[in-house]
Amino acid sequence: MDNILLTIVLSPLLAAIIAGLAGKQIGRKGAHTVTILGVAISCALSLYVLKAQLIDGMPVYNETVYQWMSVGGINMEVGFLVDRLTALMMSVVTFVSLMVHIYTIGYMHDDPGYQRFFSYISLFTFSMLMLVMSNNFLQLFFGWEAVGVVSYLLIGFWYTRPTAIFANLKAFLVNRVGDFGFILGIAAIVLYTGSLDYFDAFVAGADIAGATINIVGDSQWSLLTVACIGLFVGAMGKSAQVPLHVWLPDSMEGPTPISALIHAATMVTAGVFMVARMSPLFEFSETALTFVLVIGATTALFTGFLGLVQNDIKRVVAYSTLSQLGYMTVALGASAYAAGIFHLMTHAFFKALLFLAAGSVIIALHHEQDMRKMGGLKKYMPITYWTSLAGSLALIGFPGTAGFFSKDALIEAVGHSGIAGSGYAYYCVLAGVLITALYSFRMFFLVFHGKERIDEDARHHLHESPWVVTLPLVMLAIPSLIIGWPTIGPLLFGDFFGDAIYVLPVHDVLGQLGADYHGPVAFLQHGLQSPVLYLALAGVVIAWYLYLRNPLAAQAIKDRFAVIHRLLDNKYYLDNFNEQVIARASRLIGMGLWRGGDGALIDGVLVDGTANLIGRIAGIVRRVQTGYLYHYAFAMVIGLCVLVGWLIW
Amino acid sequence: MYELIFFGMYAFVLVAAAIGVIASRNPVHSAMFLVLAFVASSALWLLMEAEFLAMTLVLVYVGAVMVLFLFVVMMLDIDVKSLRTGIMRYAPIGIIVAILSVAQVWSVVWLRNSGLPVMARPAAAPADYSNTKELGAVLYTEHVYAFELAAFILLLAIIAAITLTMRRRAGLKVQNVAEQVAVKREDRVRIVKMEAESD
Amino acid sequence: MCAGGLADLVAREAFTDMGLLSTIIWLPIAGGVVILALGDQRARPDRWLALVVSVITFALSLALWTDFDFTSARMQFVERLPWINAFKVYYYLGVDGISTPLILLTTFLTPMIVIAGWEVIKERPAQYFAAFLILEGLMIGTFAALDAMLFYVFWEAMLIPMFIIIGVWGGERRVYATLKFFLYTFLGSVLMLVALVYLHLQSGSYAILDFHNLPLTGTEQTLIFLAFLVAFAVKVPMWPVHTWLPDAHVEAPTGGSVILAAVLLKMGGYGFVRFSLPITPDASSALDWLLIGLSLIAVVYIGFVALVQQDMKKLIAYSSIAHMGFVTLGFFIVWAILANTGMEDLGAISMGITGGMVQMISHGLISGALFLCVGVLYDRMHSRQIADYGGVINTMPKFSALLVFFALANAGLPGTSGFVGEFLVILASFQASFWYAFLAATTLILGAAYTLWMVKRVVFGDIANDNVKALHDMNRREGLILIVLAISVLALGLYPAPLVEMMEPSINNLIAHILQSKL
Amino acid sequence: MLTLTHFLMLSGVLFAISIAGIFINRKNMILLLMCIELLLLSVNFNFIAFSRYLGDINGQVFVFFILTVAAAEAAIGLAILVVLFRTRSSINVQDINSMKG
Amino acid sequence: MGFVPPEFGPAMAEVILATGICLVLVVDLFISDRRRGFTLVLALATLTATAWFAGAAGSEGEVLTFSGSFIADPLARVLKMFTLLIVAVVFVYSHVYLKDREILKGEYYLLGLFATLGMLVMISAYSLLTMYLGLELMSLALYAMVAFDRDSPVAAESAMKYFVLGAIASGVLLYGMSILYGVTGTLRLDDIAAVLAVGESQRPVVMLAAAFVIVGVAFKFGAVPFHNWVPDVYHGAPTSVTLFIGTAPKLAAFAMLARLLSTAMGPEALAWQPMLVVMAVLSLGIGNVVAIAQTNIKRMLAYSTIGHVGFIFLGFASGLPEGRQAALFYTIIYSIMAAGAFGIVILMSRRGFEADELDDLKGLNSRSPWYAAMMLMLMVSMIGIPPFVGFFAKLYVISALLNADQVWLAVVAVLFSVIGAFYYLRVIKLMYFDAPEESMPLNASFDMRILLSLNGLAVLLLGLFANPLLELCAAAIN
Repeated sequence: MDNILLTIVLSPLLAAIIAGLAGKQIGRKGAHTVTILGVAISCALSLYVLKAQLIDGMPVYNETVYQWMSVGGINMEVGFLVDRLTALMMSVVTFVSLMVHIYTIGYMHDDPGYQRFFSYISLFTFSMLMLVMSNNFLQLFFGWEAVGVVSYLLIGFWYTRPTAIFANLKAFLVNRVGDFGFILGIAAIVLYTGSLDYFDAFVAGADIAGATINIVGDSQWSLLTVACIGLFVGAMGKSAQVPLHVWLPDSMEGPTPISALIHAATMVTAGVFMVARMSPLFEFSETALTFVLVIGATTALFTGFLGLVQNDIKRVVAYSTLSQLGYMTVALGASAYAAGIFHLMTHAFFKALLFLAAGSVIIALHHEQDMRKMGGLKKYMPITYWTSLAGSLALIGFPGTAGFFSKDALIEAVGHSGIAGSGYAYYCVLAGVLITALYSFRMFFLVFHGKERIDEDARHHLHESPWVVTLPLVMLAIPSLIIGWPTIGPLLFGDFFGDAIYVLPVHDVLGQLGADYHGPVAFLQHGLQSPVLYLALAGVVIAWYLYLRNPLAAQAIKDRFAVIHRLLDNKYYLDNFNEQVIARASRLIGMGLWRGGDGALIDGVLVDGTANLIGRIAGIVRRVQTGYLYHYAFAMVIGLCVLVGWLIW
Repeated sequence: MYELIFFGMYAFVLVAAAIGVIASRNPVHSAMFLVLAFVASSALWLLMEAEFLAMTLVLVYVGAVMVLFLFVVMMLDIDVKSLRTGIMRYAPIGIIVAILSVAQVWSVVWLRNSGLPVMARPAAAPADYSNTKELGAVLYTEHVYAFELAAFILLLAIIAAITLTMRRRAGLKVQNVAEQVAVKREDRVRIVKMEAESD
Repeated sequence: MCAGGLADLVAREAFTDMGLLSTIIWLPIAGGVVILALGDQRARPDRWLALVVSVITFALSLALWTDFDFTSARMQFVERLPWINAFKVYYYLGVDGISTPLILLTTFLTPMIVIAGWEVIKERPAQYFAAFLILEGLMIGTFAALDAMLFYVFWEAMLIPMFIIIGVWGGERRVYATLKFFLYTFLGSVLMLVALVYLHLQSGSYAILDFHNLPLTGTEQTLIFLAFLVAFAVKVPMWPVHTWLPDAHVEAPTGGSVILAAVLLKMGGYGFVRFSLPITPDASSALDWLLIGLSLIAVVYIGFVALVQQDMKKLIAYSSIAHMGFVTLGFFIVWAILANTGMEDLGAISMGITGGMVQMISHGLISGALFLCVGVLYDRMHSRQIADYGGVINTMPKFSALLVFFALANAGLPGTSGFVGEFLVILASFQASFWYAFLAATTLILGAAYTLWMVKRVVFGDIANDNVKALHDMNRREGLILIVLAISVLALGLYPAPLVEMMEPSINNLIAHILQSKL
Repeated sequence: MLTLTHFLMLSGVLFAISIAGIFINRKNMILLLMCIELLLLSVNFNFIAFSRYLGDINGQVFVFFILTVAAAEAAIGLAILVVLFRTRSSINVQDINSMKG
Repeated sequence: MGFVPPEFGPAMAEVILATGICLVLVVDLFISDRRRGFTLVLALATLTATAWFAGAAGSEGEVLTFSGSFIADPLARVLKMFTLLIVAVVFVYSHVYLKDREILKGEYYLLGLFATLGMLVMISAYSLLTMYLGLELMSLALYAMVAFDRDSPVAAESAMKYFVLGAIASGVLLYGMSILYGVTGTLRLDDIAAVLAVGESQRPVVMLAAAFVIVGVAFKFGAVPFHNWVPDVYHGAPTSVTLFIGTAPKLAAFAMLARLLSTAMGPEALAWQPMLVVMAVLSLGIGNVVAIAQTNIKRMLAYSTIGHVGFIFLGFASGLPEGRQAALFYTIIYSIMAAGAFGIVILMSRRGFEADELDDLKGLNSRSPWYAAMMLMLMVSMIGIPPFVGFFAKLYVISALLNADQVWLAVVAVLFSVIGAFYYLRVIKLMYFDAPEESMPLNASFDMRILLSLNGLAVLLLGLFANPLLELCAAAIN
């Protein structure tokens, strides 16, 4: 097993190194061959591991493969923890990654940074695998940061674009804010468990539930709450939860394949995965769970609103991603970890699909991303059209699609949750359904239906994308549609995750749902009675009316609610706040400390001031040396008198 | 008592002369006051039975040093008028400092009962006592080293004074001993070969 | 590798007897003197000689590692000869797990600096190379000295070559910078001198190890601690005595900046562990709040200041100060950990000190590399202003890749050496107090912000102007040193265990000393 | 009754006068030399008085040498004065401050 | 009165020197200006012979002669050896300087030898009288030397200042001696000490004497507030004379300090120590601070002297033998460093160009890296940077202060030396960082080059191998 796991991790790394360092030598073909091979091996072996876990009943694998160092009795190691949760994540990651690799051959065809790109995404796959397979916090943090860095590099892939390099810096910094909390969370756990190992921490989790820590004055905070909130802040950064979500829409500056891979399917879900992985800890802190729940719910609804007003096709998908991440987070907050992971998985497929489809449109239109310059593409790009439709349906939770199962279960679970904030969360996610349908189909209609608003030039060359692009679309469309059927049972209500996810009985909402679960068909039937479906359909209809049937109405609404529109258009002014207030304040503080503290006070007053003072004293004292003999004699005599006076006193 | 009056008289003269030295506006007058001061001192030294030194003071100082002073004053041809102004301007400071120094000395030697070993007034010297002989006896024995040093100091003074003040004026006809000694025959005797007159 | 072979060839005892430490101290100094004597010649034997000497020194110093007894906290490679009997000063050398890595860092970086100055230094190159070699010897001596007066001699003597290096080959405001550098550090060290002499008079010896066991009263300790503090704080440098560093860095030539950041700053940290902590444990304990406070100020305050720098070197200089804040934080949270955890949590203490030590080594490599990168740019464009650059990646892709790598390492990316120390210190400081860790962790944000913002403005973007357009990528010489550094940064990040193992016994020994009250 | 104190006080007064003279006088360099002679005179008084009251001849010997040295000193002082006058054409003390600070 | 003729053996050095003076005086008359080098050779030969006897004579501890007014002890031997050495070095340095200015006369060496004789006398003086005569012999010769360049108005001016102030100081010193004599009834230093050791009631008047004596000593050292002559005289005198004044007389002054205060007034040490401390601190302050404002290198070095005197006094004032050893060591080292520093100034100057402005040092490194390195070493040695010997001198003093529990004085001393570092660094800055303003090659005779190099290297070598000199100083004072 050791070798298999190592191969899974290292083959993408090796491929990345080859493509990165020897890119020029091996050429374009060599680069994509080697990386795809690497990821393919990884994917195949991951699936094998999944199979081994599921079918062969392989026990949980938890071994150290490498000791990084050992300090003060704490071992810092690299090791793998492979249980079903991990195996599932590995499979999803490597599969989506593989698709994206293939897709990239077509998408990046003309790009001069072809090899570099392959190197990056392979490196990303490696990092992501390190993250999900880790059995300890250190390695988790390593993967956490590594994916952040690759994301940074990829967002800024087109480094000459000012917006891209702004976006990647922003992404990195916002992620760092999350990591800031994350590392404090890790530190808190190490403080009490004395170990970085998951299992040690989990075992200790129950014991330290009562432990407290001094933070402000003498007030005692639950250590676990501090740790979990810290960890979750990390997740907020990586999984783009409000208010740390601001980087994700901007990250669309990167090439579309990575938007699909990193900013939809895998990296952004790392936070969700992490919280699920830490469930034995989160379970013991209701405060933390409430925090998670409220943040998730807020993200789910309010970022959805933003999707309504975007004109950039990728940004719409990005906001939809945000919203869906909010859903997953809500599930975590409601202790329905499995539901979160389930949604994570389905989302990975359909969101990657949507992104890739959007990418397909974009390349077809020669890198045009504005939906106002699209329309009626259905007839030109049938495969893209149909796969998009599949993705959109899955996204809005159309009955029978993968999204339906996951989302419905999730909303249901939230509805059953009893922890503080669950009421708010429930209404948020419900409203979110409507909004999701609205913006999804707004996009869908604007792009594929209606009037053709395409440039003459572009229309001329308009055609369906090559097979390397469409193949991944199809490959992703299939699971988007059907993956829910076989998986919902075991994942949500079965014993799929085993001990990987730990839920306190009082929090066990899925268990309550599970009592009513009688197979996917019944679930489907049940879903037909829930408001979720009707909200989604309402959304689709409204979108149809506003954007196909009566576009003027859309304009009228926009004018009618100009204030709200402006608020949404400016993304709640959060970017402005960050740039104008936080960034500017930081720079002002820096400037003030530099000019005022370092420059004026320390250098000016203390250092140069002292030097000048001494210089000035020297200037004054030297004037005593008048050059006149009688003054010198006078000084001597006075000196003599003083000495005599002092001595004989 | 008799001595005290004598002391008082000469002490007064001495102090007055000293003040005259520093207060008079003409350097020549100052020099004269200084001579007076030396003479008064000489008298007081006699009172302390330092006959030889009293004589020396008059001989050396009045006879030699003061003459030297006067000589220089005259030689330098100083514009006396320009030196006259503003002497008294700084007198207050001088007086204050002077009083301060005197007060300090006074406080030690007088007010605080000096701390000096209480010394009885020594008996008058016997009739055959010769201050000069006494001095001479130790000068060449006990203090022979100092004596030699004093000789060197005087030699130094001579050399220094010559070095500093002797200047060879251009066009002045003097012998250069060094050149004379170092001379070689070739420098002085020029052998000129002349063609024999042939007429 | 080659030196390993060399060490195998020569028996360990023979090496020790030969005076390995003396050799690596005096060889560069002698080389420097020879270069000075040769003077500036057409054929440029100076740089070859400098390279050969520095490489041999490095090779020899590897024997310190190969022959090192990893299990012992004792001083190794000890040499002891009487030097100045009147003061009871000995020529007393030896290394332990704390000083050896620093010596290796020094010997490793010096060849880099020589190569970096290969054809760049046009003015009086012989003096330039000689100064660096002499400086190298003195730096090694400082780390290896076990006699306090010998230590002080090396410590102070370093000022001279550094003064010359910055002053002669420096930038426009070099005079101000050098004077500031010299007077600041001199001011600090003279007070240390007083403390050393005092300790000598109390113990009757100048051996540092004797100082460690010398009982001292509380007042004595406090005063001695403060005297040491001034010396080391200036060197580290800690806020508020840090302002010499940005000026010195900005004006120094590339090699000067590298050595300054990479090694000279470490002197301060080394001083804290070698002198302050073990000699005055009770004062350190009583005044730890001050040190912790200053360290945290360094991290946060300086982080903000670094954010607004317009000069690349200045930015890196400020970042150095912030990073060194971690070092001092790691060293001085010992008592806070004890107080907070309420037990003798030696693990966390060890983590803090180890973290500080690792951070020193790592910072040496990373900041050195960053300064070399700036040097590469400066050699081409003669500007260090961020605003003069933009889109360098278009014309110098290889260089940019390395620069981005080092920038990320500077931001503490896991997998690079920059992460190890920061991580350990943050973990340890959490054991001391939530807020210490909180403030220390802000470096994650600030460090990334200032470093990457600089990278953004310099490396990325479209070609900003014709000067950038005319740039050519790094040559083989520059590539060599940067790649070697990159590899070492990566290696240390991925495999820090040997370093940590080397330090462990010594650090445990140090902790034992720290925890033993002298009152 | 004539005591040692009388002589010491006289010497002190002389000393003070000579000191005062040195910085009262700002015009004439020669006067400085004379003040120095007065200073030495006051010292001589001390020695002679002590010598007398101690009954020890050494004090007088000392005075003897002081007189010698004072003469030499005067000679050199005057020589310097002459040099000064030659280069400056002035012996006004107030003119002589070309070096200061 | 059974008078036994005194033993001349211990004083052979002085005798030889005196003889040499006469010899030089006569021989020089018969030497033409062009061959004046011979006078130098003769003077050096005299010094060598003197040194031979100074070292050889009385090598068996402490010997008194001339009715106890002369002492030959280890301290005297050390001081004499270094005095003679430094005078010899100074003579060599002066040679070219004087020759360039056409004031090379035998009288320069003659006066120098007279001054040297005075110094030797002071060093060996064991009675107030010989001390005074030695002092006068030295001082009078120095006054004359300062005025030696008769065409220089500044030289005459500084000579006048030096003379008047020096005479006042001598007068004050004499006044103190007279009281000391009156109190103790003797001129011999050891007898004075013996009397003072028993007498309690004499305190006020002894204090009076002490104050006057200290003024005399402090003046010779140039300690604040009796320092005013130092800058002006250093500045105005011809550089070769400044070199002379700035070096060897300090050793003689140290002897005076040691003999008068430590030996004669040793029992009253508690009274005069605080005074020395106050003067030391003032000297450190004024010397180091005002030096910063100077533009003339000779003036700067003058103020630096004042600062160094502060250190010497501090060592002495610690009251421990160790402190006096430190002061002795410091004095010797200072003389060596000062000789080198002024030597460089002389090296840089030439006919019609004094090179005594700091700016004249600009770019010395490009003109002559070797001498720049020498000056660099001298300067950092003066700052007190190890391994140069100046550091060990400071260390010795600080060590002594701490030993005497004078921690704060030690701190003050080192802080002022930090301030002092500034102006030495400026010299280095000018030499190394600035471009030369002229490219005239340095002209100096071969012997001067060698000697100057040795002088520069000495501060390094004496630092690296400080042991012998330290032991010498320790043996000289115990």
